[in-house]
Parts: sequence; C-alpha cells; structure tokens
Amino acid sequence: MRYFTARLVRHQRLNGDNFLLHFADPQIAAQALPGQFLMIAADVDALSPYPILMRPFSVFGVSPQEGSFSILVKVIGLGTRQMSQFGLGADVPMIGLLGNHFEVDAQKAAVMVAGGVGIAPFYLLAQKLIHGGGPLLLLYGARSRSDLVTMEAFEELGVEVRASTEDGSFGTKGRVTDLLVTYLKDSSNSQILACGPGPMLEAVSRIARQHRVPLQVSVECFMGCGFGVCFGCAVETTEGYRLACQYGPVFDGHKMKWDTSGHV
Amino acid sequence: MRYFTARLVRHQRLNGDNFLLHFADPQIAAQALPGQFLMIAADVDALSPYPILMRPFSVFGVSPQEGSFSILVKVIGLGTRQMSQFGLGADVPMIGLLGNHFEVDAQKAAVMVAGGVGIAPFYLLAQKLIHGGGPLLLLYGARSRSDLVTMEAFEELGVEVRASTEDGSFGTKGRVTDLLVTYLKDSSNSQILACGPGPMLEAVSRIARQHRVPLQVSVECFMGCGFGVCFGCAVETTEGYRLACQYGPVFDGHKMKWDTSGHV
Amino acid sequence: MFDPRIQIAGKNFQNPVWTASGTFAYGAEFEPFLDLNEIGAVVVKGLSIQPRAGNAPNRIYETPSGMLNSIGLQNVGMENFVKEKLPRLKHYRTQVIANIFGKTEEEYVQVAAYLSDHADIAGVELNISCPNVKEGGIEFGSNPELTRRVVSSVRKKCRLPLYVKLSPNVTDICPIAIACQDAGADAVTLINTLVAMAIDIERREPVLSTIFGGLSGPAIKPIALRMVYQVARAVKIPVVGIGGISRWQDAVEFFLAGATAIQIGTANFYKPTVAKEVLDGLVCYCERKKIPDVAALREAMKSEKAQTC
Amino acid sequence: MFDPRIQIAGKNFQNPVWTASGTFAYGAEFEPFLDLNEIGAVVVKGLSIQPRAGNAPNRIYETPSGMLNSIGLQNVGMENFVKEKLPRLKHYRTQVIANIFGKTEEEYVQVAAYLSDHADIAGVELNISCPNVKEGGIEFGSNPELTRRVVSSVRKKCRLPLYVKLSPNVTDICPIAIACQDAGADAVTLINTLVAMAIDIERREPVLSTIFGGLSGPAIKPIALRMVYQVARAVKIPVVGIGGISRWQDAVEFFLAGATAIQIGTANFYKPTVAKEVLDGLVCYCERKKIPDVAALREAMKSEKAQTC
Ligand SMILES: Cc1cc2nc3c(=O)[nH]c(=O)nc-3n(C[C@H](O)[C@H](O)[C@H](O)COP(=O)(O)OP(=O)(O)OC[C@H]3O[C@@H](n4cnc5c(N)ncnc54)[C@H](O)[C@@H]3O)c2cc1C
Ligand SMILES: Cc1cc2nc3c(=O)[nH]c(=O)nc-3n(C[C@H](O)[C@H](O)[C@H](O)COP(=O)(O)OP(=O)(O)OC[C@H]3O[C@@H](n4cnc5c(N)ncnc54)[C@H](O)[C@@H]3O)c2cc1C
Ligand SMILES: Cc1cc2nc3c(=O)[nH]c(=O)nc-3n(C[C@H](O)[C@H](O)[C@H](O)COP(=O)(O)O)c2cc1C
Ligand SMILES: Cc1cc2nc3c(=O)[nH]c(=O)nc-3n(C[C@H](O)[C@H](O)[C@H](O)COP(=O)(O)O)c2cc1C
Ligand code: FES
Ligand code: FES
Repeated sequence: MRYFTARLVRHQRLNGDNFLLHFADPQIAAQALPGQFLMIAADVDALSPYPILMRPFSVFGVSPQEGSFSILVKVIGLGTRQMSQFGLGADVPMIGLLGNHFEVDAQKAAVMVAGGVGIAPFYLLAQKLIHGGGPLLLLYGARSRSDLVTMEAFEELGVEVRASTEDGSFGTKGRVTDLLVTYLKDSSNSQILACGPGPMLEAVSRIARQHRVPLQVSVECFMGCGFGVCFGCAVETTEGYRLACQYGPVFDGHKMKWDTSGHV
Repeated sequence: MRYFTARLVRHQRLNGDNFLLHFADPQIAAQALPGQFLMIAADVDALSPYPILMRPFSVFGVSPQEGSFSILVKVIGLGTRQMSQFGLGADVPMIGLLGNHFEVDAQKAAVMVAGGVGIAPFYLLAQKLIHGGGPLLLLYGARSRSDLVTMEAFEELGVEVRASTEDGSFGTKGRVTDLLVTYLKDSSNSQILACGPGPMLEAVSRIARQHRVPLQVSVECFMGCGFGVCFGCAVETTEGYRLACQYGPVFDGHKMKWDTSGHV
Repeated sequence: MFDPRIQIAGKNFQNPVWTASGTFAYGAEFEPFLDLNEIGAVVVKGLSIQPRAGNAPNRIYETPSGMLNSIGLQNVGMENFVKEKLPRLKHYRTQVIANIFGKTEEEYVQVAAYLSDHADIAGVELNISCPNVKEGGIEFGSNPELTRRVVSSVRKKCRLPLYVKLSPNVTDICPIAIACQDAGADAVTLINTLVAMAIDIERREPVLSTIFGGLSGPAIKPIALRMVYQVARAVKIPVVGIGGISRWQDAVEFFLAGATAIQIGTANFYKPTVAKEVLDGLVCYCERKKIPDVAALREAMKSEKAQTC
Repeated sequence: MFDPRIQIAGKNFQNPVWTASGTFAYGAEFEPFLDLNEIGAVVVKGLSIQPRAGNAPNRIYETPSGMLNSIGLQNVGMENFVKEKLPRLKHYRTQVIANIFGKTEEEYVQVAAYLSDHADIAGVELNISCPNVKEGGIEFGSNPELTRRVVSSVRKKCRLPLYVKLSPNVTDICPIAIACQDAGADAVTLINTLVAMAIDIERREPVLSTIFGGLSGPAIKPIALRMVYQVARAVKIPVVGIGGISRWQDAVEFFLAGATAIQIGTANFYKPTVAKEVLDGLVCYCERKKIPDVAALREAMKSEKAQTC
C-alpha cells in the first residue's frame, strides 16, 4: 500500500457520463487483483483539496506491458465531475492497492453480474481469468443504452455479454436480475460475482440463495480513508459490522445484512 | 452592473507568477474606466465553488474593436492559483463593472506610481489618456525583475517607464518611492495616481503631502461581494469608514487613515 | 403542481425562499441581478435606533467553505430605513422583515415599537445573537431566561409579527427556542453565525479587528441543519432555517428538517441570483416528488429513527 | 535553529505535532506512509473497558470542507489495546496517549486506572465530549460541575498525565476548561467535533444512522481556533489545539493562539503524510521568523487588541 501520485496518460470518454482514466504506474499494473480499489483525490490541488476526501475506484484494467492501469469513472457528483476534467499529464494523488479481491472457484462456471458502473471490477477479472481458460459470462444491466459501457472490450477478451436495459433501449428489456434468473435455470453449478447498487445486490443475493449458488459481492459505501483508520465504512454481516475497505469490498453475498448496511 | 459569464479567449503567461486573462465582452470593453474592477469567480464550478467568494480584479486593458478586455493576475493564493489554470473557452462568472475610477486633472502632469501587481489599473488609464495628449510617466517598483510585467506594453503606448527593484535586478535599486521623490524635485505641478500594497501607498501619501501634490490611490482590501452589500470592505478616511467597493477603490490619498484601514 | 405560498402570523409570503439579514443590504442593491418579486421575503440589515458606522477593518475574511465577518452591525438607523430604504422595497410583492438589535432591552423595545408605528412590513426579526458587538447582543441569546425577558418586553410593544433569531453558540438551543415561544414570538429563525477567528501568521495578529467574528457559509450548514431539526421538534411556532444554503438541495434539507421558510445569506455575495435558483430547484424537486406544498414537504421525512446523541 | 521539543506533565515530546484520536487508529496502520518516529505523539482511538462494535451504517458523510462521523466509538477495548496494539507503537520514539471514554464516571475511572497499571504511555486523554454515543459522553463535557466531578474522580486513580478533551458544543468553553484545571488535569485538548447532520433528500431521511454526528475538518478550523485562543487565556495548564488542521499554516495559527501542541485529525484520511508536512512547514516558518522554540511561538502574537465580542 502506497500514498503516491500517478500521471494521467490517457483520458477516454465513453457513453453517457462515463470515462476511462489511464494512469502510469507499473506496480499497480503488475499487482492489482480483480476487485481491489484505490482511493483517488478528486482535486489535484494537494494544498487545499475540495472535496477533501479521496474517492474509491476499482481498478478497471491493467496493461503490465505499458506499466499502466485504468479506472472507469461515472460522473455522479462533485468529485467525479472534477475528475472528468483532470488534464492529461496531471499527477493525481492516490492510495492503493486497497481491499480484498474476488476469488474464483475453478470448479464452477463464473457468471459476473454488473449493474451500471458496477461493471468496473469485472474487466480486470476477465483479463485475469481469460488466461485461466473456461468460458466467462457477463450479465450487464443498466437503465438505458447510454449507461452501458466497454462491452466491446469484454467481447474482445472473449467474454460472452448479455445486456439488459430498463427502458429496453438495448438488450433485453428489464433488470439484470431477470437475466440472472434465466441463466440459473439451466446452470446450477455456477458461482456469481456481483457488483452494483445496493438494491441490485440484495436482489441478486435473494436469487442466489434460492438457487443455492455461491455469491461474492463487491459492496458500495461511503469511505473516509480506504485504509482502515476512520472506521467509517462498516457494513453489517452475519458476523457483525465489518469495515468494507479492510474485510471487503468483496464479501460473501450470503452473509450480508442488506437492511442495516447503509446506503450511498 | 451585471452578473454574467465571460469567455476566456486568451491566456498570456508573463514574468514570474503573473499572467493576463483576456475575456470576450463588448460591453466591458466599451465602458470600463481606469480603476474600475470586476469580481471574478476563482472556480468555474458554479454549483459548488471553492473558494466561495469572488476575487476583485482591476480591468487591465480593453480592446473595443475585438470586444474584449483583460485582467492581470498575480498568483498569491488558492483563488489566483486556480484562475491561472482556467482553460481557454471557459465561461467565467463575474460581476461588473464595479467601483469608481481615477479622475485625471488635465491641468497637471500625471504620474502613475505602481507597486507590484498595482500596475493593473494603469494600463487602461494610459490607453484612455494617451489619446488625450500630454506625456505620461509611470514609476513602477517591484521586489525583483521577475515581478515587473507589461512594461513594453506601456512603452508601446508612449508612456515613459521608470522602474525600480528592491534587489537592483532591474532599473534603479530601491523603492518606487525613491523614484517619486526624485521626480517631484523638479515637477511641482503634478498629480499622483497610485496603486500597490498598503505600506507603499502610505509612503506615497506622506511624500505627496510634503510636496503638496494631489494624490489618488486605489486601495486593496478584502472584499466579500464587491457591490456594496456585505459592508466588509470598509476603509477608514477622515470622513469615517467608507466601503471601498462603493466609494472606492480610488480614494483621495490625503484623506486615508492608513493605520486603521486594515490590511490584506 | 407545487404551491410555494406560505403564511406566518397572518402574513402571506409568495414563497419560502428569503434572503438573510446582513447579506442583502436593503434589497435595492440586488435589482441589477434579480427580479426582487421572485423572493419570498427580504430580511434587511440589522437596524438600531441610531445609525452605526460599524467596526474597524478588517471586517471579513474567507475560510474553507465559509467566511468570517465582524461588520459591527453597520446600519442606517431605523428612521432612515423607514424614510429612505423601505419605500423602494414596497414597490415589490416581496415581503419585508426588519432585523433589529439593541444594546439594552429598552433599545430593542424602542426599535420594535417604532417600526410597528411607522413601517408596513411583514415582521421584525430580533437579533439576540450577534457575536460582534461589545454591547452584548450575545448575552440575551445564550440564556433562556434573558431571552424570555427581552422577547416578552418587545412583544408587548410590537404589533408586527415577531421573529427571534437564535444564536448557535449555545450548549442547547431548544430551551432558548422554547423561551421565545413562551414569550410570544411568532417564529424563530436560526442560525446566526458561529463565533470564530483567523490569525494572520505573517503579521502574527488576528485577521479581524475585533479578534473574533461570525462564521457563515456552506461550512456551517451541517450544524445549522442539526439545530433546525432539533428546534422544529421542540416548538410549535414556525422555524425559519438559515445557514450555509447555497443550492436548492441545501434548502430542501432544511425544509425536510422542519423549516417553514429558509433564508439565504453568504451565498448572495458570490451568486447574487441564488435565491431565484434555489426557488426554481425547490419547485422542480417538489413536483418531481409530487409534494403539493411546503407543509407537506416539512412532513416528507421517512419515519424517524432513534435519536441517539 | 528551531527546537521543536516540548514537555507536558514531565513527559518529553520530540515535537508538538500529534495525531488525533479516531483518525489514526492504533498507529501501525500508517506505517506504509510515514515514519511514525516523526510524530510527536499518537493519540489512539477512544478506548472503553469492553470492545465496542460501533454504530450502524452510514457512519460518515462528506460536507463542504468537512465530514460528519458517527462511528460510535468502535474500539478494541482497553485490554486488547495494551496486549495487541501498544507493543507495536512502543517500537517508536513517538509518545502514545490513550483517548478513553465511559458510560459512567466509574467506567472512566476504571479505564484510566487500568491503563495506569498496565500501559507505559505519555498520558490518557479523557473524551468527555463525544457527541455520538447514547450513554451520554456529551453530558459530562457540557457542564462545568459534571466535568469537575469526573475529572477529579479519574485524577485520583490515574497515575498517568491526564488530558481532558473538551466539547465545542457549549455556550462558554472557558468554565469547563477551568473546571478541568481545578480538578487536576495536566492539560486540556480541544476541540472535539461539532454536533451536526445531513439529510439525504432523495431518500428523505438523515444520512447517518444516528441522525446526528460530529463535524470535523477544515470547515471547523475557525471555531476551533477561537476556542483555543479563549481557553489558552483562561487556564494555566497546557492547551492542545485540534480542529481542521490540514496545512502547516493552520498549525502555526493554533500555536500563535496559545497551543502547546496540536493534533491533526480528519486530514490524516486524505493526506496520510500530513503530520510530517505540517512539522516540516512549522520548523521552516519558525526558522524564517527566528522563533527558537514552541514557548516563544506561543508568545509571538503582537500585542493583543481589544476583545470586543
Ligand atoms: C470499493 C468501491 C469501488 C468503487 N469503484 C468505482 C468505480 O470503479 N467507478 C465508479 O465510477 N465508481 C466507483 N465507486 C463509487 C464512487 O466511489 C462514487 O461514485 C464516488 O465516490 C462519488 O463521488 P462524487 O464526489 O462524484 O459524489 P458525491 O458528490 O460525493 O456524491 C454524489 C452521490 O454519490 C453517492 N456516493 C458518494 N460516495 C459514494 C460511494 N463511495 N459509493 C457510491 N455512491 C457514492 C452519494 O450518495 C450521492 O448521491 C466505488 C465505490 C466503492 C466503495
Ligand atoms: C479593487 C481591487 C482590485 C484588484 N486588482 C487586482 C488585479 O488587477 N490583479 C491582481 O493580481 N490582484 C488584484 N487585486 C488583489 C486580488 O484581488 C487578490 O490578490 C486576490 O483576491 C487574492 O486571491 P487568492 O485566492 O489568490 O488569495 P487568498 O488565498 O485569498 O489569499 C492569499 C493572500 O492574499 C491576500 N489577499 C486576499 N485577498 C486580497 C485582496 N482583495 N487584495 C489583496 N490581497 C489579498 C491575503 O491576505 C493572503 O495573504 C485587487 C484587489 C482589489 C481590492
Ligand atoms: C456579512 C454578514 C453580515 C450579517 N449581518 C447580520 C445582521 O445584521 N443581523 C443578523 O441577524 N444576522 C446577520 N448576519 C447573519 C446572517 O443573516 C445569517 O444568519 C448567517 O450568515 C448564516 O447564514 P449563511 O451561512 O447563509 O450566511 C450576517 C452575516 C454576514 C455574513
Ligand atoms: C472518524 C472520526 C473518529 C473520531 N473518534 C474520536 C474518538 O474516538 N475520541 C475522541 O476524543 N475524538 C474522536 N474524534 C475527534 C477528533 O479526534 C478531532 O477532535 C476532531 O475530528 C477535530 O479535528 P479535525 O478537524 O482535525 O478532524 C474523531 C473524529 C473523526 C473524524
Ligand atoms: S474507509 Fe476508513 S475505515 Fe474503511
Ligand atoms: S465588498 Fe461587500 S460591501 Fe464592499
């Protein structure tokens, strides 16, 4: 874990309010595991940052050859808006690598379930797994077509992508959980890896429980520090409160207490 | 007086920490009088600006043909640092025109005395006066050569520039008040127009009093609003407290109470 | 459709977005920026019997997401206000509230009585909380008993609706608000500024001439909101919320906390059109949420959780 | 040359830049970022007799230049601290201070007594000001008489230097500080967080599970500085300044206001090397101003102006 600055080397605008920021840092590029995240300053003015707190972002993809990694950012508030305006060459303060990571059971088919910007940790998962063989499936839901991003990149890796939109503007009309139910009908020896908004994760966990399928979820919550010192990122599990930045962000989906785990 | 946004059309880096920002606004270009100022947002994020308060800047120069005006900015804190990073094409919120202006007595020789970034209001004064005929003299002091800016621009207008630096790196070694004393030795029928740090203005006013020469000063102080509603910019004159943004920023230098007029 | 109108103490306000005392001068200064008819009420700069010149410079300073002020209640005095400032404001549909203060109980009473006789306005707002002035405005507002006394005395001579503006610089704001209610106030407004300071480390002296000043702006919003939430649950009279409001979202928070109206202060300085923007955003929000009026908005919070502090 | 060393209650600190309770966990967490030897003292997360799980989520939220927290004093408990956390910290020259709290006077005494017997540390810091916990930490710290009582009781059983951490949520902080001094405290530290809240306008409920939380960060610096300035002039024991310090300039303000040491809180979260940067900047400043030591820095303000608030 380091507190360091990484240089912004590429800025890629995607659909809607999403974009990819590529940073140069060979160490992160070499070491990041799928699901791990970084705390990133939302203002490069280190003297008097505003907003003050760093923001958590999953490592999206890595290029060990180029010594760079990327993050996927969706603009939703002040911090992400400012990040969308970072200039090329900016040296952005950050802390990482942080958190645990998805652990895939090689004996089971892996299905990734992503809601909106919850797609973020799965590209790296696909990058890592695709070499290990085995077909990979991504179920990807969003409100509308413009919220679906980087699907081609997944397809280029050889991942099968099934998409849904609530407004029907792309893929199946409906929710990503509908896709999951359909999928599970004839694939019982699976494991689910999910990331997205709380209510989606809760729905996924209900379905997984019904089908008795293992589930790992990457949870979202406010994070004050990202490295286990503010005690602010507690989520409730059947084993009690757990700091999401330390014991997570990936949790056993069957042990989450969704009602009492806060919301962002 | 308007609350408006003006587009940044040119960004000119000068010596040291100084730069010129040129904005498109035909109205300001046509109407600005020397000594008038604008309150300018130091953060283009109108939703949640940081710092919150706008910053006062004199109109530096105007180009009525191009419909643009410029301001000279010296980076000294958070706000001016952010302004130095405004991108071309940015629409910057501002309020103006504000304040009174220098009034030149055509019967007397006019000598402009500027300390550091106090040079700002004099270029417009020169632009306006040079057409009215009469030779113009600028006494311009700064700490060091790198703090002296835009002298060529003044010379191009036909202004005689005499410079001093405290470290002797350019012009006469010493303070601008030394230049003033020398000048006043053989020019009694003069008027002084001064702008610069408080202590400099105070020294100038002592000299002007000794020589019984009229003096107008443009004062510096913290300004909360710029348009007379926060009552925060009071300076003390022999007639009592006066709001610098309303009765000033140009005051009769002989009526200022320097001791009790605050400091920035 | 959202109906933004409210009524307090028999006076009708076309909307609940007001501008705060000391940040909107006497109103006319904002004519270049804003149609004053859009504002629910203008609360003018604090008035005293005699005009006051205010404090020595420096009077203001910016701090992170806030500002300090020590204006010293500079004002034109109650008579000049009625003669020179009020007539211009009366051209508008906007209601006018006069913020007032005094050095003593008697002075408060005198200003309130004078305005009752001479000013056709929607209310007086008693500033018992200003931290800037020697004469001790702070004393009244930091003690329930003193508060009760001054409010009672003013109430007797004040035939205009009576607002009392509370200080946040207290251990518990609820007893003070209750004292106001008991003494006959029609509404409480809160918060005034928090006592604070800054030091110029190069000159090695306080930045403000009075050493201490009042902190306002977005920095204090979370404190203001907490106090509004507490007071709205402690009194039955309307609560007017103030403190760091600079966006419509902030205003919505205050209404949800229980405010009947809100005032915008510091933000007027750097966004002179802010009142209009806040009103527009508020209306949009309520229409999106299908909230019919301000009363419904005040009740729109989900069931309350346990209060544990 | 500037000598950064200070002494409080017979303990030597290599410098006056400390880290605040609840923002530096148990110290070791910062080893990846910082040589802990550079810090004057680490004040560890508030300890109670038993471990505590803390409050339900959400526990934190960001506000303009600040943050709200309602951690609920999650901690490993005094015994685990001594067994598992302290040994690691003892590898460093840095002093350790244990922040403690209890539900009752007896619990405070018990933690202080336990640490006196089992922990070789530079002091205990009594948190009589936490606004988060049901059990009423707030009660002790908002009343001089209750403060005097709990501090006296702890003092009797506490053989370690005793710091008392004051709440800013009071009308007048000076009588509380004086009560601490009278009851035998070796120093006071201030301020803790300001009680505040935020509302989620989409969900229409408070953001924090406990409704209210504590506001910290740069937003509160002007308030903290004012209180340090007041208390430093009201008591003779050393004052440790806290509140919104994120740059060396902020720290200098606190020393000029009269602090003998400062603590950095929230800024550790977003600039984990901030303590080192503040120390370096402080040393530079003092050398530039030819200030020989912290005592001289505390005296370096120009003659005081009239205090008019
Ligand atoms: C472990 C982890 C990994 C994440 N990875 C990514 C990622 O790869 N890409 C991405 O775009 N986003 C990711 N997020 C969410 C991202 O951190 C938030 O979107 C961001 O912090 C919002 O900052 P803001 O300043 O723009 O929004 P704010 O102005 O702070 O808030 C705007 C809105 O966003 C919500 N919000 C604030 N903080 C969070 C948060 N931590 N999580 C979710 N919502 C929040 C608020 O409730 C509010 O409604 C991740 C979050 C976590 C906890
Ligand atoms: C009428 C008027 C006209 C001005 N014209 C110009 C101009 O044309 N060009 C220019 O570069 N500057 C001008 N100034 C000064 C300019 O406004 C300040 O430099 C600016 O506000 C500092 O902002 P900041 O955020 O960078 O500094 P801050 O971070 O706010 O402060 C940094 C330092 O600057 C000082 N400072 C803060 N505000 C002011 C202020 N209003 N005046 C002087 N010092 C201040 C502070 O004491 C502090 O030491 C003018 C000021 C006034 C009152
Ligand atoms: C420059 C200034 C002057 C003020 N003058 C007064 C006043 O005369 N009377 C009063 O009751 N409040 C006064 N206030 C307090 C404001 O009305 C308001 O209560 C406070 O600033 C908090 O709101 P805000 O954060 O939106 O500014 C003043 C505030 C500022 C910033
Ligand atoms: C997340 C968090 C947890 C805190 N926990 C404690 C605590 O356990 N005991 C205590 O006395 N103060 C606690 N505090 C208060 C800080 O020590 C400090 O007094 C306060 O945050 C103000 O300083 P700052 O603005 O630098 O953060 C906590 C503050 C934060 C932000
Ligand atoms: S984010 Fe601070 S402990 Fe997890
Ligand atoms: S700057 Fe606000 S009155 Fe002059």
